[in-house]
Amino acid sequence: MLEGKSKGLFNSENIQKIRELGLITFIIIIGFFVQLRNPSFLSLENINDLIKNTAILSILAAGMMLVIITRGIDLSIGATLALSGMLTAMTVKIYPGLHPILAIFLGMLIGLICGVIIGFFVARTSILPIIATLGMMNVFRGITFLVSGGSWVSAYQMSDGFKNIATGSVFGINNLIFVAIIIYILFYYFVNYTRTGRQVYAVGSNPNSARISGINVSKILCLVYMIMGALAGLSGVLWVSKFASAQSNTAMGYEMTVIASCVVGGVSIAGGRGKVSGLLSGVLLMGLLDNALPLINVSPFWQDAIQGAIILLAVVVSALVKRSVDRKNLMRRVI
Amino acid sequence: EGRYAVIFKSAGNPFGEKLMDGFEKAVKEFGGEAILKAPAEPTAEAQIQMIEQLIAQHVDAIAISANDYDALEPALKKAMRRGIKVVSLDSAVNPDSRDVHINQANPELIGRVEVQAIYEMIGEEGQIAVLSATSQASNQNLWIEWMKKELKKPKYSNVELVKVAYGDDLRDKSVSETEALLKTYPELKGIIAPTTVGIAAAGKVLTDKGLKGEVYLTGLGLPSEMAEYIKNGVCPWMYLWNPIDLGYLGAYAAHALVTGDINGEVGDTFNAGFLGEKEVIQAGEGTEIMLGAPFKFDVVNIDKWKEVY
Amino acid sequence: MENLTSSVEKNISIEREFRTKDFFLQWEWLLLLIFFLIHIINSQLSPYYLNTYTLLDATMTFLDKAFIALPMALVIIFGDIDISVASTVALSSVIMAVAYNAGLPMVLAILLCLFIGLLCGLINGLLIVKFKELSAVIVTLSTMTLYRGIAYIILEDQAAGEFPDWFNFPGWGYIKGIPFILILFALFAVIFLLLLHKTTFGRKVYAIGNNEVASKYSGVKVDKIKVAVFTLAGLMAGVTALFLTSKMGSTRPNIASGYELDVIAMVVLGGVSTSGGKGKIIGVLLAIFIIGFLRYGLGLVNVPDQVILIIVGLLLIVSVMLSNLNKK
Amino acid sequence: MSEYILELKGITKEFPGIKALDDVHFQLKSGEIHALMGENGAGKSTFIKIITGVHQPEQGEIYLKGKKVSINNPNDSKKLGIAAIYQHATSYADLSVTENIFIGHEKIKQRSKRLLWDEMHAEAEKYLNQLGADFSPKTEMKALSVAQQQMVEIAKALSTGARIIIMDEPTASLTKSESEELYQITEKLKDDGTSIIFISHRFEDTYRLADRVTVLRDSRYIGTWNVAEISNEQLIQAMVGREIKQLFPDKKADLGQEVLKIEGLGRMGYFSDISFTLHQGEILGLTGLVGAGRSELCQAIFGITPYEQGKIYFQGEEIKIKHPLDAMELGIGYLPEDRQEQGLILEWGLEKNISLSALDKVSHQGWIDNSKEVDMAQLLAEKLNVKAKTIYDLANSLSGGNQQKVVVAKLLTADLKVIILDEPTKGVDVGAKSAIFEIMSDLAEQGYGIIMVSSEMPEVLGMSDRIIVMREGRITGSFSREEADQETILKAAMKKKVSLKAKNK
Ligand SMILES: Nc1ncnc2c1ncn2[C@@H]1O[C@H](COP(=O)(O)OP(=O)(O)OP(=O)(O)O)[C@@H](O)[C@H]1O
Ligand SMILES: Nc1ncnc2c1ncn2[C@@H]1O[C@H](COP(=O)(O)OP(=O)(O)OP(=O)(O)O)[C@@H](O)[C@H]1O
Ligand SMILES: [Mg+2]
Ligand SMILES: [Mg+2]
Repeated sequence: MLEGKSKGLFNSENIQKIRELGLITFIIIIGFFVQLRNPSFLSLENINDLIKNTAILSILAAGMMLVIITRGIDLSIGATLALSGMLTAMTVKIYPGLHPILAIFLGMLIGLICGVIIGFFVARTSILPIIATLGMMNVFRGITFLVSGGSWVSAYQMSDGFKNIATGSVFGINNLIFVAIIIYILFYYFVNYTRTGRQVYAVGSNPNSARISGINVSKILCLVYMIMGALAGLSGVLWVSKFASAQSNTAMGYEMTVIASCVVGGVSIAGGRGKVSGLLSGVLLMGLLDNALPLINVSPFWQDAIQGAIILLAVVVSALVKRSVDRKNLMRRVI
Repeated sequence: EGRYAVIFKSAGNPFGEKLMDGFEKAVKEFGGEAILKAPAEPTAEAQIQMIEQLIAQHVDAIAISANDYDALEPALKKAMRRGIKVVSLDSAVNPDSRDVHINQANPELIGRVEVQAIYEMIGEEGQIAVLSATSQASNQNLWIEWMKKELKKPKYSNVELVKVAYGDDLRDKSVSETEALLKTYPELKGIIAPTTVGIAAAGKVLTDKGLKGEVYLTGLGLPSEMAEYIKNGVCPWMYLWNPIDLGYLGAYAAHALVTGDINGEVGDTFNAGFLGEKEVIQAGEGTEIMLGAPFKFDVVNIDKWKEVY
Repeated sequence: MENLTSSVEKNISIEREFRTKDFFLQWEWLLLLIFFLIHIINSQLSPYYLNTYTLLDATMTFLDKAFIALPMALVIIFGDIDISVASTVALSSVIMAVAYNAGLPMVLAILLCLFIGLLCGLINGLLIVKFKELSAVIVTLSTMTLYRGIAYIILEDQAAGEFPDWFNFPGWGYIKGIPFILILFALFAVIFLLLLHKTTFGRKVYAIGNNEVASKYSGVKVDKIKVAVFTLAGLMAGVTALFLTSKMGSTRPNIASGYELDVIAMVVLGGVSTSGGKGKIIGVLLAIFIIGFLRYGLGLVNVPDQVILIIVGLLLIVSVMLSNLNKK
Repeated sequence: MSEYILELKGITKEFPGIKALDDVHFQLKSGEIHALMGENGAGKSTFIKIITGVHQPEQGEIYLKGKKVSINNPNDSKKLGIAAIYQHATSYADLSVTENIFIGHEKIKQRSKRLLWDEMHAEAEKYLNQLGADFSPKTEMKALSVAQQQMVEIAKALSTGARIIIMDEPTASLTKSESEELYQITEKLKDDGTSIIFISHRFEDTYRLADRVTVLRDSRYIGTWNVAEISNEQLIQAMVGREIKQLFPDKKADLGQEVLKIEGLGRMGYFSDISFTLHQGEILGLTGLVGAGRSELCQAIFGITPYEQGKIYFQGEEIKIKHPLDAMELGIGYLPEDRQEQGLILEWGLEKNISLSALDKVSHQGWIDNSKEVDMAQLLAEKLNVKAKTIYDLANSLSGGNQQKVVVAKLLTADLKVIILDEPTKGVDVGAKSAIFEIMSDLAEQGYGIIMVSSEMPEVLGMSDRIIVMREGRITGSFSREEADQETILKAAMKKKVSLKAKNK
């Protein structure tokens, strides 16, 4: 075990740790400057807002991480979110009595169905994820327009119970945050402590060996997109409840933000890699940017460029870190 | 007789839907065929495509609510060369690319009236901020200009406009912008949001943070979206015009142009259905037709209107 | 090398035996079929559709993005993808406008526009080959945000334009009744057709797409080719910027938003497999005109845009599914 | 109840273009160690994959403890208590050692179905220590050397607690000491009543370990003997079917002047301090165990991967090679180890494959001249007796041997001085083998300098004028054709400079 320690430096956890450390320091630095510019940044209220506004992103990112680990990608989540949000809101409008919990499940169900469709295309008809989700993105978005008939569902048409989903709180924790926490606990347990969770990694890491060791690859793929869909559906409900308004163009293009936060969080597009802790730091960075840039009066016109630059920086740095680690591994081989 | 088309900024927007309803209603009245179009995404590119499609259909007139002040010029000019009458409404195109513009409400009036409103709400002194739509929305920018002019008046000496924030007409962005305003300016007492998405988002934030009575909100919003916040007092009152009438007027103006009753010159007058006589007036380089003063929505009338749009 | 092996029996024919089945199972035929179907349907739907004048004008409405589809086909043949093209369009267009307004002669401004596009592409290419760990998706994902961001920094909420009158010729002009954009596109289409199917460069592109490792072992300069192709994509984005800007007579940082997905859809529908190595320019051309005319035709009978959205989405998936089937 | 725990009858398996198994019989007694031998491509691995359900046979039955069973997928065989160590590691590079060991049969808490990491790590640690491996079970798989990865594979098999364990060339990349540890483990398993099928190209393994040996040749069953009763010569006879010498053309090498000179070449982590010279008409055999770094060395010479130390001289003057193209332009060609991954574009026709490395020869100013291309391809393909209908046949429609010939043809498009052949006979059948050997000696007679990387003792001995042996990235022996024999070479290949333990401190 002694050697074990000595070699520990190069095991998977630590490679990740190095990345996350880099990311966290990065975040802290940014936070530090923001704090200088605007003291209200570290106020309890703002922290709360920051997390609350990042909750939905974090939930979506969790699903996206699974998808990306299996070497896939899902461009349709924005549309799925809008669809489930709209349908749920319309249901609530018609049946104001509908219990919030039921509303949530309804949303998740709708998302799940969307996920199943995509999962079917990817796993069974071997259409590449990017195409399948690109196509379904259009379809889901279009359907949302049609069902809504162009009108919105507005605050006054929603029962207070429904609006409270986002505004209410459990033991002092805002529901959004609470839900996110629950999701992440389950998620963490799923990827680290269940067979299926690990099989997701196996499939992404080496699909052929996965088949040889008897993993049902297409089942796993299906599952992954179903989870993604369900989470997108959930997010739809939360979103609509949060802003107390359902529009057909809700969350257009949001998928890119989600993918970005995964990538920044060290989830490898090549598949097989990605840790919850890393993901969280990635999400945090994204949320921080959204929250901080307005606070320090960065001209709105700079925000895109800054985001892009930071994403690029993050991935390049992580690549360099990975290199140095591989190099160390080689040096260990005394030839 | 005649085929009249209207293009709105983007589909799935109640304001637009109502505007198109009004347009259709008018066209039916004078017995033409109405074509209603709206791109899935609010881009000039998409609207150009639609204009070309309408040119190919040899429509008689196009009424458009533009996603870009200048970018439609070549397309609309082409349409006009083909003898198609062009009317812009709600959100204008530059004078060269239209016969006449239908102005929902005098921008000067909008700008000034909103400042006066917030002035009254906050008790005549304190910090105020503006939460606008996308930074390139021509309407909003024009109105904000007028707000600033109004604020120059001595009576506003102790009202301070601290910031113009842009929520890009996105819910999430508008929310974080509003929250940022509240934190950065703890003294803030009023927010003017001359955009339907922004004002609703702001209303939501103020409601959730329980700032009713501390920070006041006004601006331009959809009755349906704002009913909640007008009734809970976060937004004592706000303004908008009636999209149905706007569309309605647009159609009649187009009709007048097609029939040759008017040709968009200053002083031309024509009959606009139940809106009665309307006159073409000068507006900067070009000409426009004024719908009327912005309509005020408050606790009294909101319940009636929230059902409409 | 002459007397390499004692017995050399001539046994390998160089005659391609013609298999009718394979020939007609080609993806392009299906596309051609769809292509004609669409024209038939459209002309049934709208009385205005079927006349050369309308059809020619129709091309003006969708050809601007088609320029990017050509190099994008090459990128996807690699098995890579470039989602930064739309932002590249925005950036080069904005810079062109600003430069012109700053007093640069229009001709030079145009060259600058092309150059900026080329530069953006080059940066993508270099990042991708220098950081093999990063897939093209990540790189172009971040440059997508970055390039458009820069465009915003430059122009903020302003529009730039006021171009000389002759500059709306690219987007709107005709030569002998044929839209200029169509003529130029035809030119580029031929160039890319030859480039991909007749030159060693094209052959190497396919080789890399099929088996990058084997290509390298065979002495193909993989990195050089990759950079070249991504640069090409940037350059063509510049071309698109020219036409789009001319079409709108002015420019804004938010132009061409969402173009990347339209372009990718065209290429994929054209039978270029995102798993790399397969696809023909002819297919892409057909796809461009299929999607273009489909949208146009439906628009002509005023089908709501949302419905068109759905139709195109389904068309994409169904057609790809069909192509997967006929592979088996 | 038969005396055989596992029995296979009349197994036949075909792959596109090749019959990998043809009516093969096999009987495994419970508690015995049974060696399975045969040349490359004889069908051993395929046979194993039949037992483990990776492949399904066209014909034949499988009996377990006398009962007929059907094994349709890896899970079935797992359930039947069969575990296998595959020749080509099937590991998950991104996952930890522990996971690689326990994937598919993780330890989980009964009710909650929760994975018990601590237990798994502990047990993994146990197995690794048994194997004398010293890396932490938490290590990421891709950080391990080939040998170490092989150990994980073994630990994986142990962890399943299977009654039948199959090892496909487990010792191929192990040192003598490591092998010795493996032997002891294997025997311990045997004493516990586990039955073991053991594939190896190394006779010493068989004699040291096995009770009985079954030989396959050209995908056919040859026979089964008690190891005690069969001599080395007889065994080779059975494997190859004739005196080995006949396989190789006897060529009189008249060495010309020196073409290639390597001086102290080194690349961190792969090889170091490599020096040798190559003359015209010389065949230089480069051998060693899998993972010895031979391919890495060749790839460095060919410009695929960079090298940090050392110099390369070509025909006297020093050269710098940064890219394969540089090497090819100088006249150095490389036949890669993995023809399917590195040699060919399987979805392409022969003509395109052959011309790919010489596109400038069949084009002017970048425009491809198809007729030129086809003619060149045809000429070479026929010279090498490639069996194909037309020049447009897809590469993946050819049998392994013919695919290999096509890759050779690619080399001949350029006029080369030096040809490096990495495992040229890997997985090609006997006929193709001798053809390839014939081509090699022809080329040598025409004055090419040839470096042949091979793990196959007989062919190294049969073909080479000089033999260099590598071990863990270093040259551990260099012999002339006369002084070389199985023993000396194996000794050199096993020679240990740094012990694996020391290496990791
Ligand atoms: N998946 C496959 N597809 C096509 N042919 C295959 C496949 N697997 C093996 N073969 C062919 O079947 C024959 C037997 O292969 P196999 O791997 O069983 O040989 P082997 O005895 O294990 O050789 P080695 O000693 O090199 O391991 C070889 O000619 C090989 O090329
Ligand atoms: N000492 C070492 N420690 C860890 N890994 C090594 C070592 N030497 C080589 N490797 C790795 O093992 C793999 C096999 O090495 P390589 O193929 O160069 O050796 P080889 O003798 O050609 O083996 P083969 O017979 O399989 O070709 C290479 O990918 C290399 O990265
Ligand atoms: Mg084998
Ligand atoms: Mg090798």
